[in-house]
Amino acid sequence: MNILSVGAEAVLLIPLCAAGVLAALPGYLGPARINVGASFLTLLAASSLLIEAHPAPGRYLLVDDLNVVFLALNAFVGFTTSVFSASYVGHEVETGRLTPAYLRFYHAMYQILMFAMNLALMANNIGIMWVAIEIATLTTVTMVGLYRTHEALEAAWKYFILASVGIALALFGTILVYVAAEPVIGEGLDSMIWTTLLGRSASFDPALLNVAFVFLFLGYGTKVGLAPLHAWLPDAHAEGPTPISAVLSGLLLNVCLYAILRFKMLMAANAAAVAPGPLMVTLGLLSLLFAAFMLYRRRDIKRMFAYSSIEHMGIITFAFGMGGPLANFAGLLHMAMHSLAKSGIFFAVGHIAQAKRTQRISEIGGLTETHPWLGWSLVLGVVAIAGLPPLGVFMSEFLVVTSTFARAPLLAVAFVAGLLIALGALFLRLNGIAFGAPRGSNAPVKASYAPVFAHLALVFVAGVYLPPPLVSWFQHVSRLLG
Amino acid sequence: MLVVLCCVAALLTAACLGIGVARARLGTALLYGACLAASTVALMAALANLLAGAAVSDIVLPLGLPWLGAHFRDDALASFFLVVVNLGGATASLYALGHGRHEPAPQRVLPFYPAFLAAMNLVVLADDAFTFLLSWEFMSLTSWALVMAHHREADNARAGYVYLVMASFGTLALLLAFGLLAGPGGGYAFETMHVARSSLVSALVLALALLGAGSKAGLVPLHVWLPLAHPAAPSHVSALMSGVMTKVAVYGFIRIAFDLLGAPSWWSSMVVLSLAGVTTLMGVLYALMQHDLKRLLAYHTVENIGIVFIGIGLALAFRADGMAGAAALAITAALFHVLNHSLFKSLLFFGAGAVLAGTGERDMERLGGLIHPMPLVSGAFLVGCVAISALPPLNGFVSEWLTFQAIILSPGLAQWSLKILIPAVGAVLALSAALAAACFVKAFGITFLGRPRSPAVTKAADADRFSLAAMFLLASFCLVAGVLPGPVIDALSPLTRSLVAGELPTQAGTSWLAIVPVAASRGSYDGFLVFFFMALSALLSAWGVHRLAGRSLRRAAPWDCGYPDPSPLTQYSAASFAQPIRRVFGSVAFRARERVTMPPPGTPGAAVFHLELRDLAWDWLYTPLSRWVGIAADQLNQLQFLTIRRYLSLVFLALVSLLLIVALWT
Amino acid sequence: MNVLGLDIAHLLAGTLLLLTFVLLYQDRLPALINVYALHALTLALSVAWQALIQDAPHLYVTALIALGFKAVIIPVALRRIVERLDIHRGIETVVGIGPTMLVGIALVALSMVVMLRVTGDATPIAREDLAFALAVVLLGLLIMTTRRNAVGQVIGFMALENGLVLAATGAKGMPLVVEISVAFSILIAFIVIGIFLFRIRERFDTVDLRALDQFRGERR
Amino acid sequence: MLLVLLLAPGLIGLIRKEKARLLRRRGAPILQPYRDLLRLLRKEAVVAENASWLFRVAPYLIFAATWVAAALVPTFATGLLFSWSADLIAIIALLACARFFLALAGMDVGTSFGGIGSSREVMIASLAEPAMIMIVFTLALVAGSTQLSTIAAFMASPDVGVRVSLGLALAGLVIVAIAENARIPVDNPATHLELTMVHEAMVLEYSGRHLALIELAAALKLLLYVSLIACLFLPWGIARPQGGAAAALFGALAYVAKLAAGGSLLAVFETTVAKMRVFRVPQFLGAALMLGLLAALLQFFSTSF
Repeated sequence: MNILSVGAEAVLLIPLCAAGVLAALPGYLGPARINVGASFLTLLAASSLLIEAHPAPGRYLLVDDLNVVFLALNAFVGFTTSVFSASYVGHEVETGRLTPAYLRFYHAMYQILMFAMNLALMANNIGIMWVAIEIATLTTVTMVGLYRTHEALEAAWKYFILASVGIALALFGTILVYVAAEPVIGEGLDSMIWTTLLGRSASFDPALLNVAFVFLFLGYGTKVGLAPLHAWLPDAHAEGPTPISAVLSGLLLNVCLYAILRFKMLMAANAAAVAPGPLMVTLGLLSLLFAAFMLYRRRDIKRMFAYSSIEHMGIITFAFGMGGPLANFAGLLHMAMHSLAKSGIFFAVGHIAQAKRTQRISEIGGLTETHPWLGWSLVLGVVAIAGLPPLGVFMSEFLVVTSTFARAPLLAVAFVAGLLIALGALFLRLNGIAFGAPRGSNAPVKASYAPVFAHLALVFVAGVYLPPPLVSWFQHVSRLLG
Repeated sequence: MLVVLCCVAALLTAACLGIGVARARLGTALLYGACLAASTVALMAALANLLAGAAVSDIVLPLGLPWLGAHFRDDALASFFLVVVNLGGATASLYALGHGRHEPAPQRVLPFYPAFLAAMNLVVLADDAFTFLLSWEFMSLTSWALVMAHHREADNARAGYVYLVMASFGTLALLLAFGLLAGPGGGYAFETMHVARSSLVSALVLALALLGAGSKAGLVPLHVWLPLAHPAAPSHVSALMSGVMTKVAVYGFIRIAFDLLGAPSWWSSMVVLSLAGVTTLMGVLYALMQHDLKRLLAYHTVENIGIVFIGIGLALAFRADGMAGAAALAITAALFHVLNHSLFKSLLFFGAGAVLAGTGERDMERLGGLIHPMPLVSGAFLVGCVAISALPPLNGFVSEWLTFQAIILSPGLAQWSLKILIPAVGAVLALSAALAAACFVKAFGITFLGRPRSPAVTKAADADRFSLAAMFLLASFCLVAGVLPGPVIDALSPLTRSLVAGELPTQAGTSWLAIVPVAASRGSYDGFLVFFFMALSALLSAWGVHRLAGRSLRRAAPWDCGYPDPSPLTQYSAASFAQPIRRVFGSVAFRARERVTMPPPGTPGAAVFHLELRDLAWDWLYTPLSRWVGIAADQLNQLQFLTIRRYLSLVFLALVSLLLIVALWT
Repeated sequence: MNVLGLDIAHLLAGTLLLLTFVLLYQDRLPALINVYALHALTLALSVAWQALIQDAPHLYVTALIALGFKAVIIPVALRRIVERLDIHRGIETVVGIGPTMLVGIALVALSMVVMLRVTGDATPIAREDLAFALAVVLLGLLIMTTRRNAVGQVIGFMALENGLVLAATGAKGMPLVVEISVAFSILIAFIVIGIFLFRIRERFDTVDLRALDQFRGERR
Repeated sequence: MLLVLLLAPGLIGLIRKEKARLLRRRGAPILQPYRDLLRLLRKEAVVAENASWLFRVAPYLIFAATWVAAALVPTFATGLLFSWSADLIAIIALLACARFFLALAGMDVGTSFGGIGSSREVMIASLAEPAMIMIVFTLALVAGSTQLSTIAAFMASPDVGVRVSLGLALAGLVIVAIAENARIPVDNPATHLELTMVHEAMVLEYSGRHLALIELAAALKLLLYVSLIACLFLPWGIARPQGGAAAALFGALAYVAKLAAGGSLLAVFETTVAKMRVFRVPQFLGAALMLGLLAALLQFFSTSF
């Protein structure tokens, strides 16, 4: 394949090599450090992409306004998560929940996951994108089952089966897109190159595109976790190691949503095809309301935040479904904000669960007194994902609601109701967790706060100030999204 | 304008410092000192701007929405509310300089208090929808954190929860309102919102604004959070929330209804007026039934907000009929009452805080006779009571008098329904004024007069000098605003000009400092002369009596019609004091149920008196709502426990149905 | 030649669909596995035939994979599993065979309607194959959702995946088909090993509520 | 101002005399109240141990507020010097101010009777005041002003005509006046029977000069209401400011006559009705409130005919 740009290649190659090295190394302290280092190098490479002008798209890879942001985000969250996981894993080894043998596997898989997600983001070829997402799925499946408890295996298995079906559907959709493109563009690889497809999709067969989009939406949507395809998500988040929950919520869901967006662009570029908007709006709203109600009955803290991830994926899908420059901008912003905030929350939750030695909400209480830093960062995180200012999520929700209400009042009202219900549930639980009389052990915990604070700080800054380049990229993409 | 923004920045930095210095020994004094300074500077700036005729100035900062920026604007309305906000902020900070020492958990108060002040300033200054809502919700958030300061008590945690949910409800309502105002194009800047709209749209916006601002200000039935949250916070914060934050909510409504929205149709004023009437009456009735001092004050906030909204509703009605002068009178009354209420409600909450700090009690049934250990506090509190009961010569009376004057202009209206409604609202206003007097006789009498009902009282002492300074400052303001209302009204005239395009006759020239809202023949009031005559005749009579009758005085045991009882339990308690009024209104207003269980004759044992009061808003609105949510959650929750095969069938069904849709689409 | 080729391709695809119906109909494990072997064989043939008429040699690889891996290894492995875990030979289906068949027919009709809307400029082979493939995919899903037994569901999934490969090969000159089929083989291997390792014959899907309370999410 | 001060006890005495006569007693001379006040003034004041400064300040405040209010009511001439400094609403508010302090004083010593008195007093007031305000509304809507002298002038002028609402207002005003002045049937000024007394219960602890001031304030209040009714509903003979001394003299005579008539009517009324239970008072006053509201509404329909 042709060299796209050093940075782009590096973003892919560094994790791959690191995975090889880590698979070979024993122990956990060294590999953890290498893991951090590799992620840091990836972050550097990705940030170089932010600075340099986008290289011309190649046959397999491309860097454009849409994915450059998410590449950077990926690398950043990947890095912070690796930092977090170093201390987290250390604690797990001390308590004996994990053995070094598993850790070797864990670190290698972590890097492979990074590689796969970066590949999926950079792929200029819908086939490669599909393959990458499948790899990402398989790696996460293995990591969800890492603890080998009954619940973990159950969760991993559920995840595996549903994801495989989703993948199959997505593949069928991909084939359909190829079939639609092949008469126009001609046989062979060209009909799978995304940039070419986007250029010519106006003359594709609309009926075929519709069917294709149905399959792609359901296929990738399963991995986005939209209700009613969400079933794997809560358990996978709850039972796996917390760094993986953070990566799942923060990155993998985004990557799959990104895939859907790519195909939505194709649909948007074809006038005769059915507009995917209503479909996305319906499922988005459904997920939002469903997750909002589900939040009330959660007893496991990680599962609760997993449901809130479903809720936010619903919000984002709703936004893109509404379309229009404002809503699309809001959707992109919300993707970024949510992945930062949610992974930050999972960092905090991981340490909380370690400090309190339980994930049951009923056994955690008064955190702001026993562990002030953890407690307040959890409060801040919940405030962030509940969409309260001055944090970034508020801006995106503001844009979604205001731009929707003028066009579809009833939808906006339902949407707002969903937001309110979800907020009520989140703070009902937060009252018990962070405030009130302390429950559970108040033993000090060796936690790495830097990642949490970094994420929350970014969300906060984005809430009041967005850097102009980001804005211009997003605006360009939202025009493409139609 | 710039000055105020700098003060806001200073406050925000102070908030950040607050995290650090909270544990330090001098941290409290340091931080509140900073807040005092910043608020005072901002107050002076805003006051100067207001008195100088309210020059309009605006600033755009590269924050907030990237393509819009954060717009800030300072006009007459903003300046007035800046004065209210920062006056409250300054006095609260002064009070907290002393009162803050009693704070058990300063690290939970100090970081949020300055942020709260800053947020309120920002709301008033904001000039685009995003900045407005951001500051608005930030205000709720910081105040929520302050309510949660004493989170150990279960009640406080619940209060904070209810408060935050209601606040977000209000914000979302406002969000929808601004969505309508901005239109699909997203014209979020306020100056782009002044466009003609269909009457339906403007009615919808007004309703949403009423929901949004009303839930913050505490209009019935959106008031439920208020009596829970305000008492839960530390007292100086309660004063801010009750005295100032509700006013910011009023500002939000005025800004939307009078400035952004063109001219809503007359019947929208009917909605506002009837809601306001209900709020006024229910607020004061609930207050009468309370015997927690701070909760009583909180319910009174509900009542006063109702009075303010009566003025606003009148102004809407008059403006819709093009009666500029009357509208000016009504809005002046409303704004004057905003100022007054912020003054005496802060004063009263300070007093309650002093009592709480001195005795550790909020329950009036365990207080009494405090006038002896804390004479100064009780003096200031008495002034507040007289003011809030709308008694001359203090300020509360002036604004209610103006409201009455506005009501009397109602026959000029064209619509019969308004002609009928407004006198009824007037009756409600009069009734609530009388009830308020009754309520504060109770509040002061039970708390400060009589004999101590619990040992907690005896060890009480007068408050520290900072608290007293703040309280007497406010008390003097109450007196000045009551005796010299003319200058205040003149200061308000730029607002009325900008809001309803009309203004009152300027009061500066009237003889003997009287105020003449419409014309001397229609009615005038001279606070100065009334005060002067009262003082004069009181002194005269005192002098005369002492000259004629000498000043011999003898202390003796209370007579009490022949058989005084030494036990303080024989005094009238708060509940028994309110009992006649409860008999009159209670059974309807809040399903009051009294049960007395007498022990059978001959058996020793106390008779038990049980009283049950219900808040109808809870019974009819909120409890069912929460029940429905719970039921829905339970139903959906079963989806968590399906088997993989069933989940697969969900996917399968989704796929098939979508394919069907695609097949049948074209 | 072209017409004949088209017909034969059509014939093979039809056979695949027919065999899928047989899978849907079967309610005994060993027979089910045998039928699946036949299913895979037919797939191999049709892929090979596509390779011939599109003269795309790389498709032969796919055909070989289908033949060797799916038609031989997997069935053998499954039989081993059935014996090892002595899974009950009969498969309890959720709904009776009759209704299932009716639903299946409805699905076939649906896929026809959906695919034949596609306007002609896509090549006819592609259209026919896609219609059949879609039908197979849907039937595979139907099998997965109506079988209570792990092995039954796996077979449903593999039928679905055969449908995918059929579609992929049907699409003229589509690249990466080999890679995709390889990837899927890995996936299936994972599943089969999973069944074998984790002994999840009842955790895969169970009617035992106690097991539910134990493992489905929160009721720990 | 001094005039009302002088006349007030006389009115009380007159009413007592009338009542006594109606009960076929000789009754105390009309000047008796003056003597009582003087004696009370000379007696030393006995104050309970735990009485606070408020207890001793209250009488002067009560007296002052009532006196100012009474002085603002045009008695025999409109357009008094400072009559514009407070309108009808302000007068009501001044009376409310006096009552506020009276009720507080009643609770100061912390005896059970004081509590009873204050609690009942504020309950009565909370109904009487709005009724009064509604009556004011009616008058203001009719006369287009809340300024007493303006209203009086308007009522005296021929263009007032006969109105239903004015009749209703008058009835309401009478009820309010009875309730506010603690007369039968709402309260009994002549009893210390514990369970029935309201006003007396509040002032139970007072003695000496304090009691004198409070009694005088009560008398002033009664006078105020009578002269209010007089100047609002039978304003004939009230002297115009431009009218000379003769008019003023005639006005004064008419005023005294009105007072006497009002007092005797009150006496007759009190002797004919019986004291009602405390918890029937709300209905009594509720009627007044309804009358006021009705009057305020009716005046839209029954413009002069």
